[in-house]
Amino acid sequence: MLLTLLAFSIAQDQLGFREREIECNTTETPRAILARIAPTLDPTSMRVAVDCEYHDWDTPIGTARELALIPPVSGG
Amino acid sequence: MLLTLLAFSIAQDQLGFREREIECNTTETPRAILARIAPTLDPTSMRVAVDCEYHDWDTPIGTARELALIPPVSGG
Amino acid sequence: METSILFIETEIVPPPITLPSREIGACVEFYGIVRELENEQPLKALEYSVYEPMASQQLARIFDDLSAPHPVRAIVFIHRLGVVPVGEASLFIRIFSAHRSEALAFCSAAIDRMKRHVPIWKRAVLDRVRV
Amino acid sequence: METSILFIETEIVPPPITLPSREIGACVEFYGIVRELENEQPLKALEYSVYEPMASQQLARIFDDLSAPHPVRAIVFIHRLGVVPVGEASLFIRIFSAHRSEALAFCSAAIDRMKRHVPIWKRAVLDRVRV
Repeated sequence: MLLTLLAFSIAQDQLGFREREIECNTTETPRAILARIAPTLDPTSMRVAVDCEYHDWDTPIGTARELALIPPVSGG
Repeated sequence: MLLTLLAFSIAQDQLGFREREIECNTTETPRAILARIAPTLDPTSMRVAVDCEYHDWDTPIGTARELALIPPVSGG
Repeated sequence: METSILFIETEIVPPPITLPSREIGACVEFYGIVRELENEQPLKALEYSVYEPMASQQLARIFDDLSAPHPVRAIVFIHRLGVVPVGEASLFIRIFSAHRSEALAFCSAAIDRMKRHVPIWKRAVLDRVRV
Repeated sequence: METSILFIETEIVPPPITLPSREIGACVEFYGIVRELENEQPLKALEYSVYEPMASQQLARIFDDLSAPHPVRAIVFIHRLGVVPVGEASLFIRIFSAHRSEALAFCSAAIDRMKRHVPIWKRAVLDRVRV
């Protein structure tokens, strides 16, 4: 299954891209995907969103289309 | 001594005037002045201001120039 | 703290926003608007009157008192007098501060105190009465 | 509750005020403005980015959640993106309600929640760097 991985702000800086298509399966967790794509990135420093909703790092992504790395937000 | 008595809102309605010069002496209290000018007016239903400051009904007016009857306020 | 207190007989038009310094992070504006229903009576308008020298003095003191717990940089206060039709603003307040919490807290507290202490009065102009 | 959520790249110009009903008694407006000093560094500007579909969805939910404790009638939310120079607004919120307390409480709570949960990011553009 094809998943769009989005990286914002410092996550984008650290990964070197904003958006990438990656191959995943429905039983994978965000933590496992991150460990595979960017093993140096620390998941405790950010939140993760699946299809525009905050998601647990350890809950499988299921049939999600989009996974986003959300570093600490600072709007306003 | 000449004092300007001001009456606002319902106090003005009840007294029938907005402003009147009255003769007073420095030892008179607002309560005594009101009882003399408008014996039917109830001082518990309003506050009194002396020279633009809220004042006790029972403290003499001293050398004040202006006494104002302040019914419950409703700005905003 | 820059303070401007104004009572006007005409429609309130907020002055253009000019920041008092480059350290302003928040601007809060409040419009108090005349509603159609007050105490379940349909209104046409409210009519406002003021004891202006005392009101100005009280407001200046309220703003000064509140600037201790809620430090803000500038305040614009405009209250309309006379007949204010339903749907128009009777009150406009603009507050500048470094951070949002001060301006919001100041705004809320200033209106509360004004409503309790500042000699301004309103009177209903009912729907059946011609304004 | 009418809600408008907008992200724009250009200077924020508040839309004209149009009251959603004759029962509106309060309009609260908030401008978040870029300050020169942030973390003691002199800034030239802040640069904002957003994950827009998620941000819009989160904001809609925050507004919806807050309307239970603080019933308001309408909300206009505008966040600027890209480079916002010192002294210009990055955020504008307008809230209409029947009474002032709801609009003020809603405004305060909405900004707090936005700052914690809505995927918007700012980045300092320092004075020595050419924007």
